[in-house]
Amino acid sequence: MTRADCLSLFPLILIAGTSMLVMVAIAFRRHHTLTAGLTIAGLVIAFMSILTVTPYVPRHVTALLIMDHYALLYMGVIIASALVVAVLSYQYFEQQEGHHEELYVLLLLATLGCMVLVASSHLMSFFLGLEILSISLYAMVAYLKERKQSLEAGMKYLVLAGSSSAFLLFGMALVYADLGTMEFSRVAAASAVTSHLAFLIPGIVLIITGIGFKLAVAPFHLWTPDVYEGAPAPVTAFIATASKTAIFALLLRFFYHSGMHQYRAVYVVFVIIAVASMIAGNLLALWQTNVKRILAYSSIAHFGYMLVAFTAGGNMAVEAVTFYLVAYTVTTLGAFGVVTVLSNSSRDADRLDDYQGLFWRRPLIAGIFTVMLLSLAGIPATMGFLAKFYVLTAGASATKWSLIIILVITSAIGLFYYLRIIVTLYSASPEREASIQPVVLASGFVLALLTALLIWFGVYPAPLLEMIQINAVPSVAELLPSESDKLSRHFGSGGGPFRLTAKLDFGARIEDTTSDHGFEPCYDHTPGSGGGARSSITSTQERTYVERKDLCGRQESLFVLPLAYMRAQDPHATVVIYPLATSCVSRTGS
Amino acid sequence: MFSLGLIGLLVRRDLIFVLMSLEVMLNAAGLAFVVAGSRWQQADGQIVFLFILAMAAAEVSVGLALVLQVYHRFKSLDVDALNEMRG
Amino acid sequence: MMELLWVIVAIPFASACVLAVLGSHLSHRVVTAWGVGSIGVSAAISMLVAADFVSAPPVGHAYTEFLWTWISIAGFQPHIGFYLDALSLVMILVVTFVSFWIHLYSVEFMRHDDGYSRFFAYMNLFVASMLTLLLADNLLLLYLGWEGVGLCSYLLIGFWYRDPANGLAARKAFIVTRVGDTAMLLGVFLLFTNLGTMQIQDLMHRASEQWAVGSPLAIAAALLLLAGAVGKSAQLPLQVWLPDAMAGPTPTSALIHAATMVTAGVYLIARTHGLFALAPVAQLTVAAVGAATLVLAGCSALTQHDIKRVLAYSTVSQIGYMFLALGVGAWSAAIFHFVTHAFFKALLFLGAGVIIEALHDEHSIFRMGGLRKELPVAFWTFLIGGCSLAGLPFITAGFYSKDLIIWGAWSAAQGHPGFWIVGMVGALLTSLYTFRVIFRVFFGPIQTPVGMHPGYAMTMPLVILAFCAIVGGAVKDHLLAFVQSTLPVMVEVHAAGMTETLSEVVAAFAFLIGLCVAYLFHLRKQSLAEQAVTNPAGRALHAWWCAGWGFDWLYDRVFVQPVLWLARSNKNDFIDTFYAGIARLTETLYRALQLTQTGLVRWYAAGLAVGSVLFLAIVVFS
Amino acid sequence: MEVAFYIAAAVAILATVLMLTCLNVVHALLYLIVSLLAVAVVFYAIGAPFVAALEVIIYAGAIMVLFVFVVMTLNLGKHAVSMEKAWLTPGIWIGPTVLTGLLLCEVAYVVARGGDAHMGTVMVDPKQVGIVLFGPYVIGVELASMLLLAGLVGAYHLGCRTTPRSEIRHVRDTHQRWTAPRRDLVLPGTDRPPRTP
Repeated sequence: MTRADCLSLFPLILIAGTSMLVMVAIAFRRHHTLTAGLTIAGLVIAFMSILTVTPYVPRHVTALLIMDHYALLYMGVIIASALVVAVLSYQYFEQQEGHHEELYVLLLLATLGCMVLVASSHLMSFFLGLEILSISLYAMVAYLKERKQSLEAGMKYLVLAGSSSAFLLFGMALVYADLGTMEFSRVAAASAVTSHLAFLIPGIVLIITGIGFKLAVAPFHLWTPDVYEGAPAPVTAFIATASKTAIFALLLRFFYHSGMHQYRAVYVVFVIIAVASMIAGNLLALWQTNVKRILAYSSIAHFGYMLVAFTAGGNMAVEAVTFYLVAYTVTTLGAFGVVTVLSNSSRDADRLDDYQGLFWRRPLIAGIFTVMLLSLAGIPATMGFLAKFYVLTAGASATKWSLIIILVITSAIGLFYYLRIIVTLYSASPEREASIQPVVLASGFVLALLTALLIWFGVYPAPLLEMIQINAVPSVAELLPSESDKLSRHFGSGGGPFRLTAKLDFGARIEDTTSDHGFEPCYDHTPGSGGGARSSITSTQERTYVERKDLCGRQESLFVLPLAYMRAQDPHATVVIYPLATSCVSRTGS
Repeated sequence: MFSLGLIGLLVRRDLIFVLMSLEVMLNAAGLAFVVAGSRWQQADGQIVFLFILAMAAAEVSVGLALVLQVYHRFKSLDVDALNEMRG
Repeated sequence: MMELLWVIVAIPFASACVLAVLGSHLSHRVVTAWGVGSIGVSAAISMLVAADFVSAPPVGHAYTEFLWTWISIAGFQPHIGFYLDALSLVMILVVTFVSFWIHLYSVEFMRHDDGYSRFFAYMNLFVASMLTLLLADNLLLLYLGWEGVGLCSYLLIGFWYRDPANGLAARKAFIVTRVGDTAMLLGVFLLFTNLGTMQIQDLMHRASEQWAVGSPLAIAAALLLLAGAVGKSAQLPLQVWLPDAMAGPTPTSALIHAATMVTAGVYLIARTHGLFALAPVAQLTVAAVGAATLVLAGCSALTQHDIKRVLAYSTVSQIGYMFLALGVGAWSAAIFHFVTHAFFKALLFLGAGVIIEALHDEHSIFRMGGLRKELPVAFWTFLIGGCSLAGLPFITAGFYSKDLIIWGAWSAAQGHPGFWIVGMVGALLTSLYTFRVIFRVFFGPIQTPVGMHPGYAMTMPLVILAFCAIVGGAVKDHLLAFVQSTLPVMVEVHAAGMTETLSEVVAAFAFLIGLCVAYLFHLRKQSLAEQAVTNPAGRALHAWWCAGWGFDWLYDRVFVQPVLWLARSNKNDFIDTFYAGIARLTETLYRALQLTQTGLVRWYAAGLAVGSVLFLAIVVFS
Repeated sequence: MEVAFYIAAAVAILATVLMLTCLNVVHALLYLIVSLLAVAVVFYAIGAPFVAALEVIIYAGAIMVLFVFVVMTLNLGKHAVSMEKAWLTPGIWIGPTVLTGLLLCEVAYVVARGGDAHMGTVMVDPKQVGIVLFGPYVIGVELASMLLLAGLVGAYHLGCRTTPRSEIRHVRDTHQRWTAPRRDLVLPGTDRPPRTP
């Protein structure tokens, strides 16, 4: 732990420190506004600190955490959504009876857990981050212990999340038993050299179970609607956005670093999950009359869409998923924000009846809600449309046509229930005059900001896209600096077909373009390398360079290998170029 | 033991039993880690077990607090009583 | 100044947003200020931009303002950018200028209407969309504007939505133009897939590089774009929506359905002239469509009772002239006619609005009369507009522009004496129906007493536009020279056997004959007109023309009724069953899936277990 | 050592089974403790004395005490046992057992295919564990502390049964309940019109 390590961990430390500070403040004086203010201030400072730590990344902080641009990008998203949740909570809990100060401690801790997740590069930090998040969430879900529903939701969440953690842990144990390492990047390398991988894939599948539970994708989705319904609205917003974003970010990093998604069986599993989620989520929402449950089902479907892009693989997938996550986060926060500001002290405004003719009573809120729903449905000029378009393009470039068709059909079904809510919003107002409680200025401001963001990035997404393309993609593709040292060692251990992750060497020079080599580039193994990418392979006596122009026209040399050694080993080796990190060499001959 | 814990989770309706089953499952996962660690002769497996222990403690404490509240509100420890929300 | 290009579009759009969101909370005065002021500012900036453009022409006589790339995914990179050249500059000048005066007019015309702020929101949105359409540097953005103006047109035709007839008219306009839009979208896709870009200028370059003259792809693309243009500009065979569109408020008719939106088709063809140059067949089709439309619509205009419908048919006919000009290759003549037409047709509609309001919503010209004394401003301006429309020789702008087209029809590259004759017949018809209206409305005995007199907000636009309708002709040479920096110069190929002067003289005679006949029939001896209508042949012809050559009837029989019949006979048929079946299937699936949401924790845990068992089985045994 | 390992493993499994089938909560807890102790022996047998000790102290000690405490608080009597009896019909076991059996079979199949379960009996002593724990895993320790903090705060919030404000609310509730009917009464002499139902 050097000074630079600590500096690069600054956002995490800040959040942890804020949670302590808030706790101490509570011990001295219970005051809702003060606590909320401290929390919000801490989150804002942490958000800004992300910018200040940029010079110190990428950096490995012990084996557990990796702070890179990718992590920072996602941390930004997470802290921003926590900020929105904190503001919404202030309004929501101000009306409630009882103590609400602890919630902010829990919120901060949950945020910390999310941040650990996106920065984790080790199964252990993955597990610890997840559990910090989960345990905070149990208490947050059941926070309104006066309400039966809240308690019920908390209990369900606790039991199910606990068992999913057990599955996850068991899976990790299997992976560890097989490979003897728990670092993501070494998982790939180790799986390349180990001959029998009996535990690895089952372990991965159990890990998928754990992740799938947290992401609420079918068939692990059953808990979602109940917990969404029972939890206080701002907490639901947090579960739906920050926690899922963090876990999906981790999913991307874990699988793209370890290269596990290239395994046929794992790929099949993901495809099944994606299809099942899209179908189940959209169908279940159809005739649902509880808005929170509709949003729950819709989030299941949305993660199905994201998984479509995820299975497509490639740079495009990372971009598409990241953009989708941002769009989804903004939209969902907005939608739950509307639910929050309409809720009162006795119950949440979650019945469809509560929204009957809302437009005629509160046009602005109804307008915001409409925009959010349109974005969820993927109507042009919102981020939702672009996100879906991006996912479709990612899928199309990887020629996953059947998935795309399902995506399109199910989103058409999805349109129905979004429109149903919108129709309700604009239909005639019911006779009874519901009491209108004022919207706190801060939450109104936050909602307006979210709406503005949604439309702004829907029309002018270029800055966001650029940020994602610059930050998210290369970081996932980046491998550990130490990896190149290990290459020769891994070549040394023979026996059976193996896979090897090679170091990416950006900007390497081509030395020789004429020599004949024993490698055959096979491009059709590259899921997601869209029509725009052009690759060429050249080799010299010592090294092989694979040069590739990406879609933006940036030139990158993908990897460097000790060629002579390979040739001596096996003249029929095949170079498989994966467009992301996992440029693999697999020996197929013998 | 993992399987047994799972069975317990699926069968027993008493919340306390459910929590105990959870403990069994976590314990089984921890056991797996320790065994795996001993296979590689590394300390990592044991450290993971430590973390699992911490997590189990935290989870159980929150869980038991919830059980108290549930009993207080629902006057029952029946898991199936917790089904106000469905559909 | 040219960097301010985006502001010209942004201001009306912002104003539309403000009015749409806050409209109901704002006072009448503020709404007026927003609605009219935004267009005024927009017009002022366009003039500044124009001054800048003319005084210091940019390189290549075109200025591109790149704003941002909308998305950049897998080679699909639509830009948001504006392209300013002589063509679009002239168009935006006219659009903002005319829009401004019409907005000002609306302040008074709509003052007692409930949807005052709604009206201005729509109108501003329309102007913003129209400017987007004109300035777009790529087809996608152009299409956005294209659909935007279509939407506004729909909203404004159905503005008084409480009357179902208006709603029907709006729907008709929307559906008919949609036919064209779909074709156009296909054309855009065709161009994009074959040429790989959306930028209009790049497209034109690549098209001329990659496609030979007369290549099938070029013809197909040009014809598809033409179909879009035909729909939007109400040309044959999609002209049926425009007369019905008169259901909207009169300022709408003046702005959208006379001066600006309906000429979008002309603009589209002029913009993509490079493509049409590659497809002579398509270009000939343009000319033929224009020629046919101008005669047909002229005949129909002769028989209408409703003053606005006369003007609507007249608009169709005049756009026919523009199409004719485009088709024969007299590009700049078409644009010139667009400019003059925008002035005098807007003027005529606004004048008609004054009359209609003065006579308490009286539309029929046969129940008007003698308004010359009662509404002098309206009379004189209407007379000027009418003369300009009919082509009063040497004084009015309309004479110069129309004459240029007729001369082009003879002499230009694609010209033909046949087109020339059609043009002349059209001129005769124009003169005839114009003076029919003028004599019926302003001369003779008073038939309906005048209820109210227009205020300054309504008369001032009339006077200004009348002034433009006169002096518009004076800028002919400058304008042509200016536009020819963008559009090809008309080549006088078939000049033999005719000179421009001779053509002008014949056109002047056509005008005079029309005037005299109209005078005879509609002022001097109105019995003659009645006789012509009462004899069987005349009555049939009258009825036929009055019904717009029976196109509505034809479409009703050929398209609407069969579809309705199909729909009706299919009510319980398999197609319905199919869709209902899908609905029922999804519902059944929903019910089935809903059963899984039992609310029982143990059941949910079982779900978790089943999932993992299933997936383990997949990976273990595969 | 081998023998101890297998015996302890068998005891652990047996105790767990007994725990599951037991009707009385306290008995079940005792079985669970036995099971945990047996696991501790297993740990010791495979060369992990440190975690074995922790298992005994924390799991079997502290966590189980929590359970006992809660069970005592709840004060479940005969009634609970009879209810358990009613709930635990034989049929209820079938589904979960089959499901879990499948899971077990799959994992067993994997293990069997993987073969090579060479048991390391090399001792990994506490010192080694400590070095690694506070070396590469130091952040993990910090994170675990945050985890426990979350547990603490959560349990505190959920555990404290009544809060001052909710007491006030209760008082107000009762107060309202008393006054509520009175509002609908039309007292003689007042000018309030009778409410329409």
